[in-house]
Amino acid sequence: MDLSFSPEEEAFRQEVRTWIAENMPPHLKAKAEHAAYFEMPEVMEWHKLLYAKGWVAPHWPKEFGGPGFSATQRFILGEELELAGAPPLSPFGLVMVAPLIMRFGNDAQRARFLPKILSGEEVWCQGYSEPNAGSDLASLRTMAVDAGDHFVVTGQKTWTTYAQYADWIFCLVRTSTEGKKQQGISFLLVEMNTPGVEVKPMQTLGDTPAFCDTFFDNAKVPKENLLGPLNGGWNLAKALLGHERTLVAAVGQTRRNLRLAKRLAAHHRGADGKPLIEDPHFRGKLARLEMRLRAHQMTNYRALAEQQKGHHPGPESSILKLVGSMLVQEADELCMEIMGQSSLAWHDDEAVEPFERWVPPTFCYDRATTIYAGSNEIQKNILAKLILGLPSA
Amino acid sequence: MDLSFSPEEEAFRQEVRTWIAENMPPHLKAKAEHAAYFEMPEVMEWHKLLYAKGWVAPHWPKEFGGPGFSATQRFILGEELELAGAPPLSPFGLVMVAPLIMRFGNDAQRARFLPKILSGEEVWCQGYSEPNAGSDLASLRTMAVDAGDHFVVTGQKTWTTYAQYADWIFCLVRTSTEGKKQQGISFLLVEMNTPGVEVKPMQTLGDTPAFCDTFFDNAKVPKENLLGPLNGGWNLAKALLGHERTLVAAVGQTRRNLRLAKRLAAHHRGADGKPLIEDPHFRGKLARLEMRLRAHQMTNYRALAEQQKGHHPGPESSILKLVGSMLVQEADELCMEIMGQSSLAWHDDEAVEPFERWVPPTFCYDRATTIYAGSNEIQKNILAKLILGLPSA
Amino acid sequence: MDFDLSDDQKMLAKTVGDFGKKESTLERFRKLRDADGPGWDKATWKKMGELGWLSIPFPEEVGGLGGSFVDAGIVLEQLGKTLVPEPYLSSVVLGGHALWLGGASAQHEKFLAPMMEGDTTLSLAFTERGVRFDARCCTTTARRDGDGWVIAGEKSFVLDGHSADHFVVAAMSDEGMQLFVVDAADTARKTVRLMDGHRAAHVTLADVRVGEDRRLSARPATEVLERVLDFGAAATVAEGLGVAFAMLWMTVEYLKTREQFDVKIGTFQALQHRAVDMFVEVELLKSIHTESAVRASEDGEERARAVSAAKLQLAQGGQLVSRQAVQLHGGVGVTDEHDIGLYFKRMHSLVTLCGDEATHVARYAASMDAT
Amino acid sequence: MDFDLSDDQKMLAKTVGDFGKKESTLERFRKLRDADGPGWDKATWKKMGELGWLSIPFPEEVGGLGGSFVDAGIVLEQLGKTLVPEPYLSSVVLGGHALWLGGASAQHEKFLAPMMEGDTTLSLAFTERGVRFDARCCTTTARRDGDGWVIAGEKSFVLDGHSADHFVVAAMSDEGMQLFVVDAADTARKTVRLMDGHRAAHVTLADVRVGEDRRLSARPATEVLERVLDFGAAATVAEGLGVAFAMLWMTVEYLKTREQFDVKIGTFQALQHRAVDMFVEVELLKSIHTESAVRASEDGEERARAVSAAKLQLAQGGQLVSRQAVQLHGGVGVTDEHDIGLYFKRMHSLVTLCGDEATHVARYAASMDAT
Repeated sequence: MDLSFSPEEEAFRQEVRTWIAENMPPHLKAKAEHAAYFEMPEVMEWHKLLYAKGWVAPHWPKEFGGPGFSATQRFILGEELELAGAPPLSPFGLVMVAPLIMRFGNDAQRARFLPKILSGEEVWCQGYSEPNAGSDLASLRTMAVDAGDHFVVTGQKTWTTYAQYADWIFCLVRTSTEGKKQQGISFLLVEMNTPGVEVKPMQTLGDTPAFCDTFFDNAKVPKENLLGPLNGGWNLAKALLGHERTLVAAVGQTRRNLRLAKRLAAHHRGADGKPLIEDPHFRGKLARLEMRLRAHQMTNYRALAEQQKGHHPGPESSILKLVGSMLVQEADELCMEIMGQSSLAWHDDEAVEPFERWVPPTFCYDRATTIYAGSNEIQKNILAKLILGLPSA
Repeated sequence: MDLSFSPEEEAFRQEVRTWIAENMPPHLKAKAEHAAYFEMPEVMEWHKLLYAKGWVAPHWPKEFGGPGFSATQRFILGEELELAGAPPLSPFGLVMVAPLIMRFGNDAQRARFLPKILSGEEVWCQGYSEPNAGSDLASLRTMAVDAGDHFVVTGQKTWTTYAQYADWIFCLVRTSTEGKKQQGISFLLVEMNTPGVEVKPMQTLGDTPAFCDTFFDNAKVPKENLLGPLNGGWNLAKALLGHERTLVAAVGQTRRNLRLAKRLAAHHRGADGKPLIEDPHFRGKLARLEMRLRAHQMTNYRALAEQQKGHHPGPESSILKLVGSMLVQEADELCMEIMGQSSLAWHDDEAVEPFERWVPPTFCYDRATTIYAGSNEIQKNILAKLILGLPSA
Repeated sequence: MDFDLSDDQKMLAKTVGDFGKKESTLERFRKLRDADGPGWDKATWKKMGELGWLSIPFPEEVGGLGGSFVDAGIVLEQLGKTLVPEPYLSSVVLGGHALWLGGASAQHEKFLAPMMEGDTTLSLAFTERGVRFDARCCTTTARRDGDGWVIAGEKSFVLDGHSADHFVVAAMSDEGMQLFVVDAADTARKTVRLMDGHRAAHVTLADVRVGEDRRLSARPATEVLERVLDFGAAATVAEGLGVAFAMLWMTVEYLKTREQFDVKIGTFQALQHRAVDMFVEVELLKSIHTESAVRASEDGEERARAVSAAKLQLAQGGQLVSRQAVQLHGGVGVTDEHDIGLYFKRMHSLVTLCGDEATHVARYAASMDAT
Repeated sequence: MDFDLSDDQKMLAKTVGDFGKKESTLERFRKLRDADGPGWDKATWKKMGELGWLSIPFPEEVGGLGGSFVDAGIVLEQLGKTLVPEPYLSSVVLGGHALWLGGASAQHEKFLAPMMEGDTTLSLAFTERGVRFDARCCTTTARRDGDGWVIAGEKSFVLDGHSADHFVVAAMSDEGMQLFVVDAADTARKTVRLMDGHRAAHVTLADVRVGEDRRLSARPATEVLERVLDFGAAATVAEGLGVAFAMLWMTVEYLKTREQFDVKIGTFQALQHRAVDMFVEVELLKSIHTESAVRASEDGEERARAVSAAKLQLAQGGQLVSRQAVQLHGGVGVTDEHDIGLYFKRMHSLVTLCGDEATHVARYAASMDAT
């Protein structure tokens, strides 16, 4: 048993840290400093810088342009990026659809899509949920009707995050109403500028325009854009859900939040005039969060060590999602509490210090962490069934 | 709206307080002082003193020997008794079976049973749960077979608390296997010295001999001991469950626990040599408990005011059980935490101060508060269905 | 002991509740929130004045209806249910009570009366940048100047200060803390948009001159502030009860209608029990709100204890309700389009205003009986 | 980074686990608990010595097997699963490590070697009545007397002190804190029964004379105590992990077999999610236990931080598991007949020993980086 990183790994960490310090543009650094929300153009600017360095897709195999990193290197890179507050890359292309294209796509599809995902030339979004198919994804109703050399797609997708910036959307669509509802689903790649595709952005609780509804009205989609077998889309969806869970341990995000909480606690003073970080109550709260985070971080390392050995993340990775999302929210709540009445300000650069400005919107937006990527209730159902072996009703 | 007690009510409170001070025997006072466990003979000794005063059954109608108290007087009497740490009377006769005998019994049954319940001459216990019928009470299997002028009873009852001291047990028994399982249940009164009735006490987690199993092996029970209609016992059971819930708000018990916690916190010192009650962390914990208790107490007063107006406690009284049991456990846990390593001692009068001696067994035994009288999970099911109107699966 | 509202109080609750349902819906709130205006409107305020809602908690000798703070609590609870945006908390409870308790009759007539009629609004300017919830920490100064005073300093997060006609300003003088009525026109102010859609102001007092007739001297200013902030805290609980109540039943309704996996999601036991947890907290909040509303007008330590206990329940129970309500709504709960988030944001403000959880627990702990 | 046990360690875990399952079941624990004897037995201790479990964490130069504290953690975790009552925590971890770190080779030979062989047991006598978890608060005194020392004072709750052959006693001298090896025969002791079925002793040292050869002076006593108490705290976490693991799976098994309302109660979603909450806490405990077991042997602040974080997780997560396990068992869970309560009681001890939640949070907070 050995909890330390090897000298090579530590050297790699240093290399990453230095590279970020030297290559992150000043306007992005300023935003990172204040934990601000990054607009999609900024995200893509950063994507292209990482692409140039060869680090944009650390988990991709070498044959498709990945850097051939070990699991630990991937982890270190991710952690350093999070800690630096770098813009979080859009996962829809790099992390979500690309591995499916590698695994289920044909050579033409691989050649068509992967290079542009890597370079950032084409931006992707995800068309899964529908107004009446959220946790119960298999109830989706967006229809793709066979019309010879193309499908005609009609329906509505919701939570198509950043669809307004996307060039492509990957969708689960219904191609058959026979059999179990999971059986008639196919996985389709749709170009956003297809006639009949319309995007309606909506604001989140944090007032960021992240969410969208995407409507399909008799949109023609060439059959070559079918990924995997016809009516076989559910297997692709399941493969992807496992991926998603390991994305959300959010250790770096919580560590950054905790750092922000300490900074806020050094800034705000209690009735006795002392900074709150010297107040036993708030200091105790900060300590508890840091201690719990430590346990979570070790759980994340354990999962990493398993992946390092080539094991695929199993259902127990749901724990990372459950605990990570909880800690993110706890950290947000603590920041808000420390800010006191300043936490009431909304997007106001003058009313509060610049580094406080994004705390309230983040607090609001992060309520989504226990909901998205499979709500925490769904994760618990999965663990109850697959790990504890509890019987179904 | 008026939150104060009337001058008459305050005078009654003073009368009760004085009477307890003057009439509680010294050996019971000594135990009360140390929050000790009362043996059943001590409980009955106290019962007889209250009986002589006319206060043993404050909720009984005057015609059966009750004192004709208002709901508020009943509450005040109960609260003062709890605060004084007086032995908690056995509820099985006075609170549980007696109201059923009044409501469902015939005149002969009333004349036979009620006076001796009141005087404490006969002690009762409850035969409801069975090893495989706990939360799901209607699944009970103890059979009472019709044999002319008597029933022959065979089966096993569990959690027959204090059965080893009881002269009588009231039982739910199966008299028919037809129809829904609730329909074949009858309510039977059984003398404990009936041949074939056997009691096996078992220890609780607190090492008190409160729990028993009671076995019936072809016990002959005269038909005159059937309470209410044959196969109509389920209605009696339901009437009783409502009663039970309002018993368990435990405001007095938690206030006494909190007082004990403060005493412990004044006794135990932290690393800085100061009593823990001056330590911000522990003082804050005590304050939080007292503040939450305050909200619970007001909820209890609200229920009381409703009863005062003659309204029967509805399903919302489940809240009193849920919150009361939680607060009892929180207070126990806080006492244990304050005691530090002294909390490891078990029934040891010399290792710790006398007033600390019962804290660990009480902490253990009180795990039952969230389980007995309808587990908290069952209470939540009731509230979800009857108050929130949520649909059944 | 009697927890029933009087017939008049029941009528008041019904009238205010109906007003919210019919005339001040969430749609209205949303429009006012998103518009460039002050976030509320004068005609509605005037109407509230005419209906007596603004004068009800004040005694008849100052021109009020002679009700009690319990009545103000009734109004606030009902206003909370549909997030009515008019400045009741800031103007009636904070500014109004400061004027009532601190002022003499000429001041009542001049400043309190028009507010009670709905012609003006008042704001209490007591919070300053970087100070947590302690009104005694005050860097704004007042010095005697001839037969008047000169006030200098900055007040931040003055609730509804962007639209107030008069401020009651707390300032420190050589003779201790003072309260003054200052015309908004004599100050420089900047509107601050708040998370919950309300507005506040940062108010700069650059050597503002006021006469002695603007000083509230009927009672010591520290005593007035202490009492007014307890009224304010009790008011946040009253409104918070309305907010929590609305969130609970909106969520229950959602559980009864939303389907997933071919069943109503309200059939899932884990969600049922979560909804019950919310219900339990709302009931506890209702109980302790009653005590805090009744005791808010009392003298002595029990007032502060009841109010602080109520604020703790708002912070713990109210926030449990608020967070679970969003969670149980799933994805739609975190969009600005859905109404549940409006309540979520308001709950955060109410928990924070007039002293947050840590502040009230510390205050209670300090005054707690040691036995 | 590598979380895998070595092959030897896997074998050790299996051997100890099998021993618990076959030779030291809960039934054995119960018998020893209820009997009048010491609560454990010498033959089993001797066997543990022969198997090397008592010597595994000590270096070869003091006669140990040259393993690490991680190995002791493996043993403790497995012993926890069936509540093996032998004094591993008190004798190997507390007493043994104090002797190892504080002692010179003659002392290792004389006192540590026979303990490692299972012939004797050691107890660390550092706690005193009325003192919370701070070994530095010490009223027991040691004064020089000729070429030896005289020790006077009382130690309370000395774990397994009722049956120990030697005590390592902390005492305050003019020259600061000292540790001495004292023969149990030279003290007066009274057995204290503990809630969890174990025993401790109150030990009176009435002017006990010992030679200078009994003083542990290889390192400063305060440093030894600090390190040993961190080993002890990490040990409670290791054993606590075994206890929590056993409770989790015993409860899951109960949910799968117990029927009510004609179904397995494990089909109820509210109970499923509760069981998942337990599982999550056990996994977090496993993670942070690993860190604390590894770092317990390190120098520097990170050792204390990792150990304190692990104790917090035991206090929060371990107790959540313990309380929910009883709750999910319903009525049988609160009888002494059922085994789940045995674990419940042991968990309380482990949470408390070597510093409870408040103590470790305060320690962590004091050393926490401010940025």
